[in-house]
Amino acid sequence: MSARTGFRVVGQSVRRTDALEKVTGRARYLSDLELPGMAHARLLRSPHAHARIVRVDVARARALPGVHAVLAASDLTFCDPAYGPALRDRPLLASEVVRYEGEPVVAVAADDEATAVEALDLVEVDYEELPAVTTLEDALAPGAPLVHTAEPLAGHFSDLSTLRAKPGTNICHQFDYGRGDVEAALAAAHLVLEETYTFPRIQHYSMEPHGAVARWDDEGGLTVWASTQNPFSVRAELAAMFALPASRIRIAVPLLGGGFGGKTYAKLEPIAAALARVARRPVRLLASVEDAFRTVRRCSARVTLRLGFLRDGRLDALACRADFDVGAYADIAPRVIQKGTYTATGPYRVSHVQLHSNAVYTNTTPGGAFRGFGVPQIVWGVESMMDIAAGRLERDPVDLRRQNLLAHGEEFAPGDTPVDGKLEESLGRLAEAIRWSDTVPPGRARGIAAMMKASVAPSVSEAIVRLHADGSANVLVSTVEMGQGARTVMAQIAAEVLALPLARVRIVPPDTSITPYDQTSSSSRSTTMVGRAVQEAAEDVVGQLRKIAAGKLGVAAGRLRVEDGAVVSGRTRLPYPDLLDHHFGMRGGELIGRGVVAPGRTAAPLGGSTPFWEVAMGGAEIALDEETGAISVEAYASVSDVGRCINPQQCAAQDEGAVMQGLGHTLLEEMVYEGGQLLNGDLVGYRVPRAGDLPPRLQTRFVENGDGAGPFGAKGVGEGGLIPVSPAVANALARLTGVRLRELPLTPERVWRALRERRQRDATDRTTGGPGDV
Amino acid sequence: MSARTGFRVVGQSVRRTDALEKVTGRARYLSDLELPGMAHARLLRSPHAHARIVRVDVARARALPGVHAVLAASDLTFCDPAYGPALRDRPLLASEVVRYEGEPVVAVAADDEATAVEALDLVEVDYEELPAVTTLEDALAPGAPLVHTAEPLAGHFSDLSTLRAKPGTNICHQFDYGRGDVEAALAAAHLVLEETYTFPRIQHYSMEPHGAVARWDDEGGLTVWASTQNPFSVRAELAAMFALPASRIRIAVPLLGGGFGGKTYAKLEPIAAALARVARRPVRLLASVEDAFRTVRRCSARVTLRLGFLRDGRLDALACRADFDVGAYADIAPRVIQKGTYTATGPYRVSHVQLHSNAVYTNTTPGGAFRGFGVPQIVWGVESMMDIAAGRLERDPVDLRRQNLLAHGEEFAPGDTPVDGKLEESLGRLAEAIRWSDTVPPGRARGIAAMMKASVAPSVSEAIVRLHADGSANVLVSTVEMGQGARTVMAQIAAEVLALPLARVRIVPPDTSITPYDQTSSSSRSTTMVGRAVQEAAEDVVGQLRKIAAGKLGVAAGRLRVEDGAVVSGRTRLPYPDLLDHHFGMRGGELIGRGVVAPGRTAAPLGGSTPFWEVAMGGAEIALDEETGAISVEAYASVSDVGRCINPQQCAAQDEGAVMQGLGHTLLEEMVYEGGQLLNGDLVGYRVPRAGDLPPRLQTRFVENGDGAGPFGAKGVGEGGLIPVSPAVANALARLTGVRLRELPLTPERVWRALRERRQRDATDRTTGGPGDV
Amino acid sequence: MNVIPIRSSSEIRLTVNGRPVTLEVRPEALLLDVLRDRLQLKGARRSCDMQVCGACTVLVDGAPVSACTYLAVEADGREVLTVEGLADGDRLDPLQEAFIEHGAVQCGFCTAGMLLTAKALLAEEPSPSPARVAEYLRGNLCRCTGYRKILDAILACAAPGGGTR
Amino acid sequence: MNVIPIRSSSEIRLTVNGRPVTLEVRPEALLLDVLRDRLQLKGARRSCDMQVCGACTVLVDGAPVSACTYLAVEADGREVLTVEGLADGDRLDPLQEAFIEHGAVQCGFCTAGMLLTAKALLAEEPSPSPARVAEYLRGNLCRCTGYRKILDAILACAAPGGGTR
Repeated sequence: MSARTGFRVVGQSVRRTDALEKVTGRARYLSDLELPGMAHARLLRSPHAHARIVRVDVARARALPGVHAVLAASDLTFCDPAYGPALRDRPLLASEVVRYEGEPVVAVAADDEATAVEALDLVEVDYEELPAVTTLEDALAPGAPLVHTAEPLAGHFSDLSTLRAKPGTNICHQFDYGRGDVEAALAAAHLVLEETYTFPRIQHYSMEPHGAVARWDDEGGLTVWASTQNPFSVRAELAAMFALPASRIRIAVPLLGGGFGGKTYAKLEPIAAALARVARRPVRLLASVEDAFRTVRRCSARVTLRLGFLRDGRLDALACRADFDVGAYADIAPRVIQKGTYTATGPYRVSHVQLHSNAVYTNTTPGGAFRGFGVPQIVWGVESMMDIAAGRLERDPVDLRRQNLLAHGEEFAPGDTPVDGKLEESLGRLAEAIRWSDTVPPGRARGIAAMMKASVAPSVSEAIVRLHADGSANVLVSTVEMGQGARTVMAQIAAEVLALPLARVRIVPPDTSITPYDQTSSSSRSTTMVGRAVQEAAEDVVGQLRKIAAGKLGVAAGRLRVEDGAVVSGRTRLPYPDLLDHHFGMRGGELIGRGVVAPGRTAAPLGGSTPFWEVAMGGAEIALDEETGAISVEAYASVSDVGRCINPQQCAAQDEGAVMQGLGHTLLEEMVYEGGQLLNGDLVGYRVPRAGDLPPRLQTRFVENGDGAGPFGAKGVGEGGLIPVSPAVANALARLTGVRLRELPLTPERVWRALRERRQRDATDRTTGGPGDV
Repeated sequence: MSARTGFRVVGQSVRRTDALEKVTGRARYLSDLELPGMAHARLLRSPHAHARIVRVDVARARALPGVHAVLAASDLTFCDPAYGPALRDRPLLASEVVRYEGEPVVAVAADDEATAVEALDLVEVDYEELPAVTTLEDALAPGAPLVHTAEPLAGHFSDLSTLRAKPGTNICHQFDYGRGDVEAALAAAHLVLEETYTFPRIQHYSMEPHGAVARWDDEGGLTVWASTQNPFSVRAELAAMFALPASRIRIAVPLLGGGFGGKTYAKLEPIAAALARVARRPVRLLASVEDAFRTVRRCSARVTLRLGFLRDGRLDALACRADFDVGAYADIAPRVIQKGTYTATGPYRVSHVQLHSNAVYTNTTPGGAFRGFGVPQIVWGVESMMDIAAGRLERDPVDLRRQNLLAHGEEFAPGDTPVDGKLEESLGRLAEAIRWSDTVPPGRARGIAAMMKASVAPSVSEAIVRLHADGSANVLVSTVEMGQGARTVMAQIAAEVLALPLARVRIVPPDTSITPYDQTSSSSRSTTMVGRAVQEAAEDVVGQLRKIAAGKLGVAAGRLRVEDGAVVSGRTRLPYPDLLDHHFGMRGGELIGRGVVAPGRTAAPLGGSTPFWEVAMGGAEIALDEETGAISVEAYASVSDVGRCINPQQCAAQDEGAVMQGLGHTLLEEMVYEGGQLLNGDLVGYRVPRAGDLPPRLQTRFVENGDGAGPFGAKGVGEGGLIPVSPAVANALARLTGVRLRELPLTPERVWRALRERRQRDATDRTTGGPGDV
Repeated sequence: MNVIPIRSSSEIRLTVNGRPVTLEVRPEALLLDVLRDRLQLKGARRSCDMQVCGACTVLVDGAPVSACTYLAVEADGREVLTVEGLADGDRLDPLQEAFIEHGAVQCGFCTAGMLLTAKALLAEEPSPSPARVAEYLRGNLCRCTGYRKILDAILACAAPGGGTR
Repeated sequence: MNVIPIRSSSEIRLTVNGRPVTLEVRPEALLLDVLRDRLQLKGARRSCDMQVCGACTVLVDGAPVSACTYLAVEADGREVLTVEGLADGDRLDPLQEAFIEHGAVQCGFCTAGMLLTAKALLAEEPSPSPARVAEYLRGNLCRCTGYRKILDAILACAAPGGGTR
């Protein structure tokens, strides 16, 4: 037991429960699943960004030996082909119109992949090209071609059922929030900044692409093994599409090879299910990485911000107008834009706020959830401007931020959860970690940034804990293990409460027919929400144990505690197996504990109060190759307030990964379109960080005050660390060079061009004496 | 809704939920399971009934390409190879000694079955034969060779932990029970009968032989897919053998192709698990029918009974001494002998009782559980003697039985459950069904028999019911579907309580890592015990629904009822999905209901009070081919008191099947040994009933007073119908011919010989005037 | 997929449930294994391995055979019907409907063989007597149902005019 | 098992994780598919299909190759090591131990490739500098860990005397 925390398993960097199977190659992922008689599927994708489908002829493909199903939109008479979590705007296969390059048009299932490919070669599709919009500018231009002409149906989220589209435009949803009087406050402000920042389209690139294996049974039920982060959402989609009760759909989730938000909500599952129905056999549909680029991406954005500061440095007003490019189908983007925009004020106290954002359709890969969920796009601008303001106000950037931080317990917005961390402590730890006060080596500069992010609300997580006759336990939860280590954390929580060794607790993999409801493995919510459900279910079991022991010993249950697999009263130890034998009158019965965490709806602006605030701050120390414009991040420090680390090593691993992924979109990554065509939709053209891109010094630190809403005072981590990276690096670049870039990624070419412009302007300034924009 | 019962789904002969998959061939059984990389196993079995293993050489087998594991007893250093539910007397593979013909000695796993067979051909085993005992007479003879020389360890049943072996003999367990003073009562009786009956070794012959597929994972856990009726017992065995916590063992059970008791307790699972451990890949071990004959059988028995009647016909005293031949290993036979013997007094009120039985080892296939669990062996004698007594007392057999029946509510034995059925009603229905009072056609005769059987106690069943956001439900129970229709019945119970259509309820298949504890799918207990757990769990959900609705409507929960998927209050209908949305503040959460049925230990003679009494009576009308001795059963009527039929068609199906299986051991079946060799260990030599053996008239009737301990007043059915068959047929034969056989099966040869003896004796009697024994 | 050493094998062409199939099979390969392992038609089941139980019954050119002892090469050029081919898409064969309706299915292990044997019988004799049905089923064992409901189901599908016993 | 039409194919003999294997393979068969589908060695994973990501890395005669683009016939006569062959029975390779100990495993999809590449590196250069390790891993992507813990794990297995950057 740790003397520091009083915990035995919690707070320890125990080995991941899946580590051994992963290092031995015996871990099993979706693509390893083989079912007897399984057919293999392939998709024919649209070569055009926007086109009318004039003719689809699948006759020759269907006649090919070894082909079990060929589906085009017109064949989907046995289901409702419309789906989508926020708007049911997406067809299972493109019908009449294709809306982006890479949209699935025809699906084939055959004996093997080679036959499926051969069949697709025999499919003939004639298109009539239509004008496409691939940028926010084009999409929002008056009279722009419309990506969707009909009004889409609401999806399965009741809180998004009042999505406000703007008919006759490409805007499929708008979000508005305000308090105070922004215009008046800006008019009265000492300093007003107005700037526009853009954030690129980013590919998740989880190393495992999407996949689904579907099988229908003769009880009319459907089983889908899916690489999904939220099996219950997939279940809801399939239930609606195939008119099945939820109880007859089983979504089973194996280990995921990464997710990062890209595996939230139905992706390939509907197509696999439809193919399996027609093929009358199991069908496996595995995406390639190139398919992934055409499945989902991060929403790009153009964000115009106005910040008004009082003379003393107080941030008094913030106005944000953000356009998010959500691609051809809305996916969960309506929620992305509202959640991302909602926290535009970050960890700061701002009296006057006006937020408006639009979700804008374009003829590109659909945009959806991605680690950070809309927040990085906004924080990129806000945190850049905090540094600009510090410059204009002649304040130290750390100091200016500290002045504006929300206090512990202060309301973020009326009705929402009060701040649950100590933001000043995070900032202080960050300044210390990045050596803010130390002299910067020559040729280097440092920059910092901060963020605060809400988790999804309302939200529900449930758990069942089964204590067996021998005193070992199974935990039934629907948390998806996608690399983040959730199963290990849940095992630690259960082991702690049950006073059992970790090895005696086993987490059952998610399966909607079995493991209880959990909304989603995303939004950094699992440790807090599922963790609490596990804690509650385990406590339910402990309560039963104490009651049994109390009856046996004739003492009050309240006087009993659990310790090392036994209920203890003074010197009397009653091991669980003995108590269960006593209770059931035999060796065999089990105790079942139940945990339901469901905070419900509130008066908070988004309809539910965030279960916790994810707080992260980052600091970068960079160098620059002025010849090439290449930025090298020499040191990076990340600080997250996690309340308490359930598993310190895994917390560090989350933030290290988050920082590197943040460095990806900061320095390297961008999906590039030209004329509606994705130019770099593979890993040769799209460069993600490599080992060589790792900053020589990368530190992660954690604030642990035990004040999180999760079990043992923990709360979520995983997304936050990614978010400050871009502004921290850009702020360092500005401090190093005076150059301020407002477009990501900060590629050598962009930096080099900006440096050249700067030099040219400096030259002009030297002539004219005008001020340089910092 | 049925006007008669007030129920909507319960009491209806709904279609089996698995019917469609079974008639389309898409139902999946263990042998259909294919895992990637799976190896196939075969066993080398002993050719001797009793021998010392002098040498085992597996070197050449191991060297054969494609062989992944070859195991002999000496290789089992990584586990505790001793197992057995009652006594841990059985080695995973024979070590030093083989104890019956067909005992597994060497196990091989290879790429395919052909290679495995080839490998077994390369194994060399030298034996030194030992004297064998294959009959009760031999085994019980003074100085008989001992099947086991060491004292075996207790198994995992705490109630059998005090098994009383008789050291230095082949008796591995004795059961004693008595009340009153039998000897005095017999001495005082008006009529005393003493007879000895024998019951043969019977093979279950479920059409699907045993099978197991085992796979180890890198979390140190073991998964076994097993054709087992009690996965939790298999889990307990494997946990002990491989020193694993129960939570790291997963026993998953597919559909079973029949069970009949033959698939209770670990059979092939330990060998498959050991092979998979060494082969480092999944291993499938499928038995053949010939293997099944060498795996388990019904215990044969020799039962000596003494019955004492008062002058008025009252059965005043019963003494029973039974020797059960349990074969080479005890399996669950110790429990078989005690439960079978315990109800020797049947449905009758007997004041003076003395019961004693022995479980006797022999060098034959181990004896275990078989539909009826020791009761048929005893009832065969008792019910034959009831008819003999009727003859001697000049009473009608129905009438004599009626006189002695226990009354409703009367204690069977001090401390045990009072009689829960109306026995007179059963007897009356039987007499009516078999037309007892009608004139018998020429050349025919009728006979009846009755029985009452306890179910296992104490016993535990648990259930979880999950009501999903859309108002459909999953039920988690560990009931094994082996043909009896348990899944359908559980779905009916849940649908009834939840007020949902059957199609919206789905039962999850058993998996010990997931579905909650259930002791066993046997002992006719599932409808009563698991059914009650399901009912309780569903009521728990309904209670939550009513509470949510009460809060919403502001009325008392007690005033609300559920109807057609909604909570109803007057004219207000609140559909479940709306209530769940309201409760969780979103669409998604689920209600989890829990049901735990655990009556615990009692002062009853066997340590627990039976949860219900299974009551069945049978009547046969037979004809006889006097030339051949062949009995033909022209009509058979079976009456069971089931409290209430949850699914009348399935109840009838249970009893029709039970009767036919009873006719098997009555007329046809017997495993024949000669010199320790099983002569008819396959379906050519061992004849089971065919369609042509079906009595032209076969009726099943049910007493339904709603007084069962199960849900809606139901109780168990399934075993009872089999038990009266033998004495009913033998009683009919005695009434037809005057010939009384005391040995089963009533083969033509035996009948013919008895008829011939009878004729010879009659001839003698006519000369001497002595009485014939009826 | 496991590695199959290719020794001597020959090509057979047969029709399975109406679809032409071409396969390389070894001379000793049993039809049951080919159906189950190579064509994934698991409806025919292995039980007794000696033509007694009927769990592996399939129809070859309309006649019931025990696939457990029938060489795959013997099926060359023939039509094989398995239980998977009984239904026409989602429309069940009347025998399948009748088996469900009469509760003639319990564990289901015998069901495929029962259905196919009954199919052959009714094709031969549309109106068999109950005794004839029972006799025709002599090669198909069932250990669950006691046969009563199976006979009822089959007789329900017989053309009117079937004799009584 | 599906029916494989046998067209032109050739026999290859190779050693996989120390065991000799003989296979008939088609000329276009990729080593990755042979390992995964025919030998059931699923540790090498398919991801980018273009030799960028390294998820499919295996060692052929000790050198890391991308099995996703390596023809099976090229492996004829060679020794292939996959992640399944790293451990010696239950005794893990020190790299495997170090990956677990340092928390260098998250989703695990890159892990096999990382381990094998590191194995090759340490065989070539027992004491690489951190920068050399990072450079050697250029063909092995990881999207979860940020590489820090992977480098730590590999460096922990390097012989003493490895230079710093």
